[in-house]
Parts: sequence; structure tokens; C-alpha cells
Amino acid sequence: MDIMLFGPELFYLGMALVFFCLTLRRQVQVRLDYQIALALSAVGVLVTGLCLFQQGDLFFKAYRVDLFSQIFKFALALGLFLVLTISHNLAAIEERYQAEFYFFLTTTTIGMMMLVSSVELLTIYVALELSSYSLYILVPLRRGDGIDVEAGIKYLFIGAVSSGFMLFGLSYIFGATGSTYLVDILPKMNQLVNSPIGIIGLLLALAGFFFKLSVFPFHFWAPDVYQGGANQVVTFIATASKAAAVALLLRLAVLGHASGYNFTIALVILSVVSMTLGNLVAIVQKDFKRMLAYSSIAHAGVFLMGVLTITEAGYIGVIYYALAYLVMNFTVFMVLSEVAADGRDLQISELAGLYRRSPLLSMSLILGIFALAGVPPSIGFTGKLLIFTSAMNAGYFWLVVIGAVNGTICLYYYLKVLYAAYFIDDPGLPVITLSLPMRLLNYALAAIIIGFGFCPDRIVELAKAAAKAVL
Amino acid sequence: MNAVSAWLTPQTAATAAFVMVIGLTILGALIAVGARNIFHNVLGLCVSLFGVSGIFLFLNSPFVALMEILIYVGAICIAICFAIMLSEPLYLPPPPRNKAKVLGAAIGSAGIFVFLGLLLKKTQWTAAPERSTDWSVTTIGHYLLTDYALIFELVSLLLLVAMIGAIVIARGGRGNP
Amino acid sequence: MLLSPFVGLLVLLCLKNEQKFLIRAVSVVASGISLALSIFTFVAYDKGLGGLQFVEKYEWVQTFGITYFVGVEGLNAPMLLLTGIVIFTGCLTMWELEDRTKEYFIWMMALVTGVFGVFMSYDMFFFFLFYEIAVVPMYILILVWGSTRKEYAAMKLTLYLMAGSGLIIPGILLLYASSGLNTFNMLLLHGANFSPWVQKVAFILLFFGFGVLAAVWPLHTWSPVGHVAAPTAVSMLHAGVLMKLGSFAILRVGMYLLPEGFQYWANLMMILATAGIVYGVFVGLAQTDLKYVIGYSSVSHMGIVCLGLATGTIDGLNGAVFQMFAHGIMTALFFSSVGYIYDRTHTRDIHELGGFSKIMPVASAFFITAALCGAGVPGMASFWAELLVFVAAVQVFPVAGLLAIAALVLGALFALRVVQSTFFNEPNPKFVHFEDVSPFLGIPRMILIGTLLFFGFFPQIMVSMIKSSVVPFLQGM
Amino acid sequence: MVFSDPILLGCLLTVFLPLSAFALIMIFTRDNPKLSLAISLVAATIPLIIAWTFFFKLGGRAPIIYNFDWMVSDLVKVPFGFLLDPTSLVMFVIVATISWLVQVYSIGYMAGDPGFGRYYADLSLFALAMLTLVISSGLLQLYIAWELVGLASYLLIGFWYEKFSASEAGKKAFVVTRFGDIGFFMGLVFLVIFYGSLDIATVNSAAVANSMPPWLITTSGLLIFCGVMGKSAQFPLHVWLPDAMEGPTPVSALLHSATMVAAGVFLMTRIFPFFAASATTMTVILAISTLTLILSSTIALAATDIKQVWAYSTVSQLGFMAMGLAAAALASGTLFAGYYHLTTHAAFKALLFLCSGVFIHHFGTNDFFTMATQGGRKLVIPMACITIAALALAGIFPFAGFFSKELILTALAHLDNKLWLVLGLFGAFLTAYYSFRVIFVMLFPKSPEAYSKVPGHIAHVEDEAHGHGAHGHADDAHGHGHDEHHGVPWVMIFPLLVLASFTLILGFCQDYLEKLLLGASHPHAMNYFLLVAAVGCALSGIALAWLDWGRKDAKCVGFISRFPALQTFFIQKWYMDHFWRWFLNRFIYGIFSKWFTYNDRRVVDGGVDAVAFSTVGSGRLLSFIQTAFLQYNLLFMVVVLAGVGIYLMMGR
Amino acid sequence: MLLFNQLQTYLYLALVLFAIGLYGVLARRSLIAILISVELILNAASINFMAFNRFLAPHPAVGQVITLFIMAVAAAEAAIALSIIVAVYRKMKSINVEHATELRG
Repeated sequence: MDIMLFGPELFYLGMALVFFCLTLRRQVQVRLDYQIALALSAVGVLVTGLCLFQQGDLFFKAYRVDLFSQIFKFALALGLFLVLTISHNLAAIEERYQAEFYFFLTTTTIGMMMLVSSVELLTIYVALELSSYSLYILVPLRRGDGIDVEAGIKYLFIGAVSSGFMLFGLSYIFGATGSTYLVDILPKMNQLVNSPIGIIGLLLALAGFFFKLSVFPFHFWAPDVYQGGANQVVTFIATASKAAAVALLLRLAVLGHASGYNFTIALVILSVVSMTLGNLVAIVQKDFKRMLAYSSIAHAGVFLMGVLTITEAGYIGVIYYALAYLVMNFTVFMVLSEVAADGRDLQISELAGLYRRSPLLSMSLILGIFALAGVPPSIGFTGKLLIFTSAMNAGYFWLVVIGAVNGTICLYYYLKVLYAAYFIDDPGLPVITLSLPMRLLNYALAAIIIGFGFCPDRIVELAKAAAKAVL
Repeated sequence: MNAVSAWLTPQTAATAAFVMVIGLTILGALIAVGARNIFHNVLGLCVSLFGVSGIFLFLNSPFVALMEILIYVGAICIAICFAIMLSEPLYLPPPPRNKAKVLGAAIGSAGIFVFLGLLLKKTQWTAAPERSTDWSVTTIGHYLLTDYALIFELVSLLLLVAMIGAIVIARGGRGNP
Repeated sequence: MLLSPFVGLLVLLCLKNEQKFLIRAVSVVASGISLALSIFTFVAYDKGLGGLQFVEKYEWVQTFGITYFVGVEGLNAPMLLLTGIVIFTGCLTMWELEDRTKEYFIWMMALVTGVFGVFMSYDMFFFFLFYEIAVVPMYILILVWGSTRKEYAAMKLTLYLMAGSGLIIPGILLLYASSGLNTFNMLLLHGANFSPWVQKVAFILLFFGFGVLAAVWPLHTWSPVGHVAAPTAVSMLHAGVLMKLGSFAILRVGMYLLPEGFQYWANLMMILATAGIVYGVFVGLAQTDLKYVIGYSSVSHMGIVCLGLATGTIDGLNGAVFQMFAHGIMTALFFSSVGYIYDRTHTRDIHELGGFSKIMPVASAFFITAALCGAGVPGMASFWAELLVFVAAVQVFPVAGLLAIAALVLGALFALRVVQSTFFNEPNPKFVHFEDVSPFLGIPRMILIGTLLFFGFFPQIMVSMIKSSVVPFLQGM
Repeated sequence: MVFSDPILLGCLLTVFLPLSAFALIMIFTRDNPKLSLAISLVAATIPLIIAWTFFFKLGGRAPIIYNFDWMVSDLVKVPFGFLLDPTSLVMFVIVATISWLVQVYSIGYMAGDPGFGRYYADLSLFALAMLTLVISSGLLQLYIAWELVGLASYLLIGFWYEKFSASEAGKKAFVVTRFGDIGFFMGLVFLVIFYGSLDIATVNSAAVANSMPPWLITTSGLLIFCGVMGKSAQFPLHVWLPDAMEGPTPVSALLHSATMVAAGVFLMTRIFPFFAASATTMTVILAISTLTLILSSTIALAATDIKQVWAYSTVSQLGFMAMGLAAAALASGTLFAGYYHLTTHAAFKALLFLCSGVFIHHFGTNDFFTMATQGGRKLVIPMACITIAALALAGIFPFAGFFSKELILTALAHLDNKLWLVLGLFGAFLTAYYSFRVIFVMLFPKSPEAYSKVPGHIAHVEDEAHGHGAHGHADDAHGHGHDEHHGVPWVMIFPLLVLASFTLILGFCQDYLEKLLLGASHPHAMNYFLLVAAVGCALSGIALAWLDWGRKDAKCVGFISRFPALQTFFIQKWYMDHFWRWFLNRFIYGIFSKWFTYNDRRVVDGGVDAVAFSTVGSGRLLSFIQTAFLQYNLLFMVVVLAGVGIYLMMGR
Repeated sequence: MLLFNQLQTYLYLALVLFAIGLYGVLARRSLIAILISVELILNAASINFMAFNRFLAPHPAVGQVITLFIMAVAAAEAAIALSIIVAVYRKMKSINVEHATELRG
């Protein structure tokens, strides 16, 4: 077994071990923990980057390492690193639990990494639970007066019910195909064209990922958890965890390819409702994170739109957009957590005067928001357009129309954020000073958002290769 | 006698036992969700789990049946009992039922039942063409360490996480009254 | 040309907030360079040769058939010139801006980059990308530097235009998908055989999508509100250039790629255009806010453009493109004059103003010139454009054409009513002490007037330019 | 190439000198009266010289045509060119001469006005436009110049823009003439589309009739006549001209009597063959112009403002010219009668206005009763000139008007229906009456009390204020001319004399002009009955005026006061202004504008806003799905799942 | 065919268990009761796996392994859920799910 194949996972296991040890200490050393975490996650990004072009099978073919999985692993590693960069001020988490915070972040990352490489249903299930449970724990870790545990409990139970459905679906797939390996299932699924068991099982099995991606009707946790969780935790949920869910949707949707119309019509319904519901409800939100939660619901619809095409173009679009979403959503969350330095929930109106308090952050905010809204020249625009293109190519004319109309609706609430940041000013609010690394991070994010939005070719080629690996 | 013995074939006995087991399972489940006393719920769950393990016996898996009782009844139910004692005082009278909610829940679960029932009704199951007959525990162990080794590791990690998490979360309040 | 505002933008990003003079200078220089380049392309374009010139083409995303493909031809050369002039004068006009100067010019430059991009792109992807770039900065420009219900206006304008984009995206993608060529290159798509259904559906999507920006009736209501709220140079750019993006896009994407769809919907276009012409004039008659008046005159004039497009004849297209140009310059002039007055008096109510010819003769001369141009007085560029459009319109749609011509009377009433109550009569004593336009600030307005008159006296320069592309364009249809 | 051809050079100079003068003055020397004047005068003198030179050199020769491409689109090809034929040359001379004279006159009249520079710039603009109009070779170029003339008129009428009435009058003039111009424009568009050319020479050829069906010729002819109606102030678009008297008097002389308003009639002569091709058109024109003649003459006899009198007189005389042309066309005559009247009218009407201008300038009032009581007749030269002009207007031998009117009446007499002739004679009678009403009042003033009963005349004291209000600028700038009585400056007298001499001479140039215009002079069979009738009408008009106003014990109320209803009707100008005002307020503003605006706010924009609000509202509504209760959320999820699932199962 | 030898019996049984569990999740107020119901749901899935394992699957060990893993996961889930429930009780002095209503909209 080539160690490089399992490199990232091993590295993060080691990292989890380090933090496990750190949790055992008596005295609290917040800075040290943070520095270790940051350093390790940076190395982790490197390691994952080095393993980007690995290929092979592990663990009796239950685990496949290919470009697809490695890209997403890289995204996860990057997501972890980015979340840790904004964890320099973990005001929302009690100091004595900060080591645990890093530990759980690491384990959830491991879970997701395993998830994106798994090609066996049970592995997928357990990896999903691993990543979810860590997050269930992270949400109520927040210092707070009850909304944290409330969010945690809602997250947990909705997750539990979803995974119950998923497990039920998995059992049907297992029953119908007699295997838990995707490679074995795929040809069998093709024989099940005339029987509903295949697609129902698959749809139920996808419930777990719908839950993770907050697709309607599995979205109910999102607003509450976004609002109730610590900013950094929510950032991770909103970025890395979405990428992992998208990856698995891509992997599993292939199974539905043969069952054709009924499968996609279900996804079309979910996609349309997710987009529309998310966007409409986001309009009336006042809490920034809650609004972003609804925006993530809407984005889930966009992802689904690409997934349901089950074409190469669609997969390219979705992979591209998943990476883009990670970066742009992170950008917005970064601004959020920098503005709410004391770890509180941020009302949209509290962004007032940001252009004066920190021009750099306000620039990042604009870029992030525009990217989320799909305004060029940003990765968000390019990604969305790629997805729309593929959907149109696959013949979903009305879906694209609805998606485009939703693109307008979403602009309304995104612009409200800009309105607050750019137009309202409260002279009493102090200037926000950013450390040099944070400033660099801002510039880097801006460069990525604009740069890859304008020149998406490389990423698209990469995504193409990755999409070939799953299809 | 002959009639009785004709009637009391092993199959009949097995069927009777099977019906009992099913009854146990469903009854237990009903108690688990229906009783208003939380301890009755736990007991119901235990009953139901015993039933399930009986079903596992019928499904040729004594090992799994045993594990079911060990893990569920032995671990989970006990943990639940602890949690009950750690949380709500039992002497509080239960609040009245919310009719709408019950009705909604009934409709929801009935909906799912209908949906999946329809599915089951319509599905033609086909067995695998070649079926191994190896039911030994050794094989299970073999699988655990070969094909499912990764999951085995994952589950251990999962349990670790759960443990630490439980400690962190449950401990949280005490230092912070 | 695309680069110079972009580079300007980058340079601006690097400057400090405090270096206001430098910021202004950089933006003026950047816009000056783009003006110079646009004049250069206009002059250097070989009309005899025709076709696309100054082409730049790179493969961008091969998987999706996206190419970066820009070029100049007779249709967009006038538009580029227009943009160059308006942005240059716009930058000069806003020289006095003190509040958040740097951001302002950054957004301006972003907008202009987008505008140039749209006019020059021959790839639908980039076309749309630039289109959005051109539209979105508007929100912030209006929100921060605007006036009069700016929040409402900014939101309305942006959402309205983005709703238009919401129609454009499916339209463009439908073309892309149904062509089966896997390319966004418009020249290649032109050769694709779209089915009648695609033609009709895509055309109507594109028409309404872009029509929003072109203020096609009844999708025009954002435009007066937006113009009123926007700061001067933004109004100039917006009414002067951005609205042309819409009509240009209808021409370039809609009519070029979907001739059958165009034929099918031409009557609808004609009806809406005529409605816009008549309607804009009547509503404008009842307005008392100067910018509203101009806003509705824009609706009316853009109706003329649309009518010209709807005719689908050489004259009509020549006229439409010429009208885009002329109206752009004219409206820019309008807004820059009004902006000057508003900056001083802080009112735009025509009843409150009065006698400005006495107070600031130069400023009012600018406005009056624009008003006369708007009324279609000969000697100004727009006269020729309207002439061409009307002849074509009467030829193709006699009733609509005659109605549109009849609306010209009201157009005159409309313009003169404003001129009379704002610039004539006894001056309002409140405003007597204001100074006239300084020579420096007069420069941009002089440039605009000069352009109007130049093309009013020498229309052939423009017409032959446009025609060099219109003829092959129509042959292609 | 340009310099090798003196004729072309001349034409170009004619056009571009005033243009550059306009530009120069507007941009640079607006605040410097002397320099502006110099520039403008130079730009007016050179065309004058060119005009007379051409007139004598090219008079009898074949038309000279220059055409350059101005704008070539597909169907629309607009050349820029010159057409020098007798028709244009005569008008060229008239325009250049009167324009020059007025510029000279204005040196005195406008001296000291703060807008002096602007005034001359506008005059140059007018000169440019009018000269271009006259010598243009194509109808579209003519139309362009026509519009520019309108623009210049607008600027000059509203010259004293601080005054509400002036700016209002300017607006009215522009819009009303624009109303007609639109018709003209439509007519041109028809010609372009159906005939394909707007070249005057070809439009006049017989080819038109061959390539266009008659109804189309009639339609386009009528449409083009709309332009004439607007510009030459024919009923019902005549309403702007009297109001246009708000402008400085020299402007009235130049634009609103002699040249610009005559442009309409000039257009008719210009494409006379085209018009003549359709009898229907010509009949309509005849009817309209006759109505105009009667209408304006009757209004003129009730007016008290001297400029109003001449303004309505102008309207009626323009109607008379149009009658002449229409009648000639119907009776297959020539354009000469109308054109000749245009020429003579230009001279004597300009003279009338300039003389009135002297009085106005001197006394600071427009009311000729006031002028009279203040001693108007003491200004001898102007008084003499105005009398000469009035005689010409009334059509008294040997003044110019006599000959030209005679010709028109002759043309009318050729018509089958003699009603036209009777109406024409009636018009001549009224003309004589109202013009001599002015003259007799001025010559034989009574005491102010005697005039107190004249409707419309305002008593002296208020009059002073009114006068100052009306012409405050001219007066203030002048340091109260009539207090000091320093006499009339020579620059104002000189043009009077020149014009007076023209008025005298022109009558005897009939043959020369006819030969020039038509190539041959037709011996006129003198219709003695007509001669007597015409002169008789004129004389009886004068006599009646004498009875009413001139003699010592005249009642000074006018015969018309016997019919109070009629008098009110005339004073109210046949209620035409009311009609238009009502039309504008009621229909344009009241119905269309208001309703459209309402529609725009409520329906179109309101609809958009409603969509936005309903979007937000639906968001608010949908947000109730997200209750705080975990189990409701779960229930929702389960129900949706079951729903989708059952749907899928059923669908299978 | 004998009742216990039929795949459908087990599948319907699992479905009934699933529905009962779901009902409990939806209807019960106590968080602990909800957890209990979730356990029922997981058990239902286990029965499914075991049944398929018994009647259809090519390798009879696989289903048993899966069931074992489900038990482990359920145990972990119970541990976490219970700890959070305890935390809920600490912070809110109630484990009634209807009292956790801070987050809405």
C-alpha cells in the first residue's frame, strides 16, 4: 500500500492524535493550541496538495483515491486551514475547550475526507456519521445561553432522522443489488430500470447528503445551526462540509443515471423548491448568519441542478462551483467573524460603516457577496453559468429559467448586505484593524475570486478530469 | 393427538414463536413511543429490542442477536436511564397531549408507511444467483478485518469522538452553573 | 482599449484615499486613453474593407467552447466612441467629487471596463460577463453617491436589470445548447440552424432581457427613478451608454443570431417601441423634476432606437445605431448640465428653478442645446438618426411610423416646456448668487456639444461607418 | 476646386459665413457688443453682395445645381447642394437684403441691450438658415434649414426670456410650427419612400405623377402644405404669429413678416408643379388660405397693438399669396402672382414693421392710440414711410402692393367659382380699412379721452406701466428715449428709406421679374372691371377708416362696434387661442399626459413594485415554515418526503 | 410459504417499526423519548439489512457485519445525543423539545 495514497487521511489522523493529547493537559494554552493547529493544517494543505494526483484503490476497493476525491480532499484541507485562520480569536468557545474544538474539527475533516474517497455504501455511511457527529458536538460547544444547545439538538435530531432515512435507503439498495460496493451496484442499478426500488432507495440514501447540503426538505437545521453555532464552526459547516456533501452527491447520482426520468424529476423538484424557498426566506432575515443559511439552501438547489444533469458538463460545473462556493462563502464568513470579533451573532445592520471601519474587509465582503450572487467577474458567476449551461445542454430549459429568476431574487438580500456595509454608517463604531496575515488572506481571497472567475480554464480542465473519474 | 401433532409441527411452532416475536417487537415499540412515563418508554424499547434480537435469530444470526442485546439493552438503554436521571425530575406531571401534533405525527408516519409500503408491494426481489452459505462467526470476523477493516477503524474513531464529545458536552454545564 | 480603464482601476486600487488629486488625474488619464483609443479605432477602421477588425482572440475555456474574442466593426465602433467620450467627460464632470473619491472612480472604471467589453465581445459568454460587470457597479454608485430616494432607486434598478439578466441567461444558454456546436462564439453560432421554436423563445427572452436595460416600454420604470437618484456622471454613463448596451445587445445577439425569431417578433417590437415613444413623451410632459423629464425623454428616444431595430432595414438599423450614439451624447450632456445645476441649487424642480439663462448662461446653453437636440432639431446628430428611423419605420410599419413622427411635436413641447420654466423667466432670487460653469468644468460639456454638432454636420462619417457593417449584417439575416 | 468656381464659392460663403459668425459670437464674443456686431455685419454684408451679384449675373440663365453627398444611407440619400434658379435668386436677394437692413437697423434699436451679442448671433443663425433654405437643392436640406429657421425664430421671439410672455410665445411659435412641420416631414417621408428622391428639380418634373398614384400625391401634397400652414401661419396654425410679436421689432420685421413666414409660400412656389399636380390639394389650400385671409383681417380691425395689426395683416397677406398660388394652379396659371406679392409684401411689410419699431422704440409702447396721442406724427420720416407702406398694403396705385394684388385678384377671377374673388375683394377692403385705421389715428390724433372707448386700448396711465413692462429692456437701456427726444438714429432711418424706395420701385418691376421668373413676360389682358373693383374696395376701405377714425368728429369706435358680438369675437381672435389652449390643457395634459403618468406610476411601476413586494411577502410567509419547533420541521420534512415518494410511486 | 420464511414479512415488519419510530420522533415531547424513537428507526434498518442478508445477498456475512456497525454507530449516536440532552437540561432546565424555541424564522 502506497502511503501517499492514504497520506492526507493519515496526516489528519496524526493531527487528531496531537490534539487528543493536547486535550489531556491541565493548563490551558490557547495561543499555542492555535499555532499548532494552524501550522498543522497548513502542512495538511501541503500534504493534500502533494497527493493531488495520486490514484489507486485501498482497503479492498472500498476506498478509491482518484483525482475527484483528491480535489475534494484538497478543498477540505483548504477549508480546514481557512477556518483555522479565522480561529485566532475563538471568543465564542470557552478556552479550556479549545483543544477539543481543534480535535473535533480535525476528526470531522477526516470523516469528510474518508467520505469523498469511499466507494462502498457502509463506509460512506459511517464516514458521514463521523463527520456529522463531530459537528453535532462542535455546535453546542459555543459559550451561550441556550441557543447553542438548542441548535445542537435540532441539528442532531434532524441529522439522525435523515440518516435513518438514508440507512433505510441503503438497506433497499443493498437488498436490490446484493452489494455495498458502488462498482457492483452500478451495473445492477441499470437492470432495475423497471423497478422503483432502485431510485427510491437511492433517493432515500441521498437524504443524508441532502441533509448535509441542506437541500429542501432536509434544510430545517441550517438556519438554526448557523445562528446558534459558533462563527468558526458554522464557517466550517458552510464551506468544507458542503463540499464533501456535493462530492458524495456526485458520486451517488451516477447510480441514478439509468433510472432516468423519475430520478431526475425528483431532483428537479427538490432543486427548484430549495432555490426558491431559500432565496425567498433569506430576504426577510435580519441575522447575517441566518441569511447565509438560507442562501446556502438556495445554493444547494443550484448544486442539485448541476448534479441532476449527470453529464460531464454538469459535473464539471458542480465541482467548479463547489470549490468556488467554498472560497466565496468562506470570504463572507471571514468578514463576519472578523467584524463580530467577540463571537456574537451579527445582525446585518451591524455591518454598518464597514467601508470606513475596514475598507479591506468591505472589499472582501463585496467580492464574496457578488460571487455568491453570481455577479461577474467572480468564480461564483462562472460556476453558476457553467452549471446553467450544463442544465440547458441537458434540456432543462425551465429549470434554467427558474434558476436565473432566482439569481435575481437572491440579489435582493445580498444587496441588502452591501447596503448595510456601504451606506449606513454609525460613527460610534471603531475601526477594525487587521493583522498582516489576515490582510494577506484578504488579498489572496480577492485574487482567487476574481482571478479564477476570469480565467477558469485551469480549474475547469481539472474538474473535467475529475468528473471523468466519477462518471 | 395426531391432529394436535399435525397441527403442532415445528413449522407451526416456529411460526407461533415468530408471531410472538413480532408481537413483542411491535408492542415494545408501541410502548416505547406511546407510554407517557419515560421509564416505561425505556422498558418498551428494551422489549422491542429483545423482539428484534429474536427476529435476528429467525434470520440465522445468533451472533448478531446476542450483540443486539448486549449493545442495545446492555449499553444504550442503561445510558438512557442515566440520562433520564441526570435530567428531568420524574415527579413532574406530564403535560397534556397536543392533539394536532399527534395527528400530524400520525399522518406523517402513515404517509411514509404508505409510500414505502407501495414500494415494497411493487418490488420484485431477486436473490443473488450464487449465494454463499457460510454463516459462521469466523467469516464475520474475517470480513471485519478485511473488506470492512476501514469501517472498523472508522467506527472506533467514531466511538472515540463520541466519548470525548460526550465528556466535553456533558461536563460543560457543571463548571459553569 | 479594454485594458486602459482596467489598468486605471488597478492603479486606483493602489492609491491612498487621501491622494484625491492623483486619483482624479489617474482616472481622467485612463479614460482619456480609452477615448483616444476609441477615436483611433473609429478613424483607423477600414470602412472599405468592412467586417471585423482589430480582432483579438484566445481560447478561454475549451471544454465549454468559450473564447475571448473581441473586435471592432461598424456597429460597435460608434458605440466605442460614444463610451470613450462619455466616460472621459464623465470623469471630468465628477472632478469636484470629494466624498469617497477613490471608491467612486474604482467603480466607474469597473463599469466602463464592462461597457467596452460588451461592445467589443463576439463571444456570448464574455458578452454576458461584461454585461453584468457593467450593470452591477451601478448599485453601489447610486447607493453611495446618489440622491433622492437612492436606496429605493438603486435596489430597483439593480434588481430590475438583474431580472433582465435572469431572462438573458436562459436565452443565451438556449442558443448555446441548441446549436450543438459547443461554442459561445457568435460568429460560429450565426451559422447554426436553430429550430423555429428556439428562435422564437430565445429571441423573446433576449429581447425582454436586454430590453430592460434598453428601457423598452413597459420595462422602463427603473430608468427615470434610477437616473434621478444617480450622481451626475453615473446618470451620464447610465443613460448615455448603459441603456445602449441593451439595444446593442438586442441587435448583436438577438437579431444577429435569431433572424427568424426577429421576424416573428418584429411586430411586437414595433408596438412596444411606438408605445414607448408616445408614452415617454406624454409622461415626460407631466414631470416636474428635471431628471425625471430627461428620464422619460430617454424612454422615448430609446423607443426610437427600438423602432429602428424593429424595421430590420438598412435605413432603420443605420438610424437605430446612429440614434444610440446621438442619444448617448445628448443625454450625457443633459445630465451633466442638470448635475451642475443640481450640485449648486440642490433642487431639480422646474417650478422652483427659473431664469437660469441669466444666472449661468453657459450652463443653460448646454442644457438648451441638449433639449433642442432632444426635440430633433436639425444640425444635431440625433436629427439624422431620427430621420433614418422614421423613413424606415413609415416604410415598414406606416401607422407606427406616423405615430412616432407625430410624437415629435410633443417632443418639442416637452423640451421647450422644461427649458422655459428652468432657464427662462425671472430668476429665482435664491439662486442668483451661483456662479456659472468654470471653463475647466465646461470642457467636458463642450466636448459633448462639439460631438453632437460635428456628427450633425457630417453625418456621413457615422452613417458610412455603421452602414459598412449593417449591410453584411442584414445580408446575413 | 471650390475656389475655381466662383458661384459655388459664393454659395458656400453664403452658408458658412453666418454659421461661423454664429459660432464665433456664441462661443467667444458674446459679451463684447462691438465685436459681435462687426462679425455679424460682415457675415451679412458678403451674402448681400453675393446675392445681388448672382441676381444680375445669373438671372436669366438656366438653373445651376450643385449636389454633394451629405448623408447616404440606403433609401435615404440626402445631398447637400445648391439650386440657383430664378425662383431662388429672387428670394435670395429679398432675404439677403432685408436681413442686412434689419441688422443695420438693429444697431440702433438694440443698442445697449445686455443680450446684444446674443441677438446678433441669433440673427446670424437665422441668416444661415434662411439663406440655406432659399438656395437648397433638395427638399430635405430645405426642411433642415426650415427647422433651423424655426429654431432661430424661437430664440429671437424668446429673446427677452425673463419675460414670461416672451418665452411662452417662443415656445408656442416653435411648437405650433413644429406641428405643421411634422406634416411636412411626413410628406417628405412619403416622397422618399414612394418616389425615392427629394431633389427639387426631379420632384417638380412630371416623373412624379408617373411613379406615384394620385391619392398619394394629394396626401403628400397636403402633408407638405401642413408645413406651409405652420410656417406661413395659415388657419388654424396661425395663432403663433401674433404672439411672436413679443420679440424685438426688427425681428418681427425680418422673420415674422418679410422672410421667414414667407418661407411657406416660397416652398409652395418652389415645388409649385408638384402641388399643382393635385387639384384636390390646391382646392384645400385655396379654402384654407381664404379663410385665413378673412379671419386675420377681421381680427386686425379690432387690434390696438400696432404690431398685432401688422401681424394679422401679415397672416392675411400670406393667405392672399397662398390664394394666388392655389388659384393659379387651379386655373393652370403661373406661380408669378403669388410670388410677386411675396416680393412686394416683403418690402412694404418690413417697412411697416421697421417704422412701427421706430415709434415703439421712441414711445415705449405698442399701443398706437397712445403713440398718436403722444405725438407720433412728429417723427416725420417714419410717419411718411409708414403711410407709403400702408398705401402699398391697401393696394393703391402706384405702390407695389397694387400691382401684385391685382395679379392675384386676376388669378382668382379666372376661377369658375366667383365666390373666391368676392372674398378676395372683401379681404382687400378689410385690409385697406385696418391699415388706414392705424394711419389715420396716427396722423390725426384726438384727445386721449376720445380713444377711451376703444376696446382693448388701455388708458394712458396704465399704459405707461404696460409699455415699460413690455419693453423694459429696450427702454431702460436707452435712457428713456422719448423724454430726451434726441431724434431717431440714422441707422434706423436708413433702412426705412431703402425699403420705402423699394416699395415705390417694385411695382414697376413686374415685367422684369416675370420675365426673370417665367422666362417670358405675358402681356396682361387688363380686366378693367376687376381693376375698378379692387381699387374701389381699397378706397372704400380707406374712406370708411376716414369716417371712423380720421375726420375731426369721428366717433373713434369703428364700424364694427355696431355688432358687439362680432366685435368681441374678433377681439377674442375668433377664440382660436382659447381653442388651442383648451385642446392642450384638456387633451394633452389633462387626459393623455395625466392618464399616462398615472398609468406609469400605478400600473406599470406599481406592477413592478407589487411583484417585488409580493416576493418579499412570500418570503415572509414562507419563513413561517421554519418554526422554532423541531418536530413541526421534521413533520414537514417527512410529509414532503412522503408526498414526493407517493407521487413517484404513483407515477410509475 | 411460511411466514418467517418470507422476505416480505420482515420488510413490512421493519417498515412498521420504522413508522412507529418516526411517529415517536414526531410526536414525543421529551428529547429522550425522541432518542428512543430514533433507536427504533435504526433497528428497523437493521432488520432490513438482516432480512436481505438472509434471503438475497450473495455473502451472508455482509449484512451481519453491517448490522454490527449500525449498532456501534447507534451507540455513538446515543452517547452524543444523551450528552447534548443533559447539556440542554443544564442550560434550559427542561428537556421538553417544545421549550427549545429560541431559533425561528
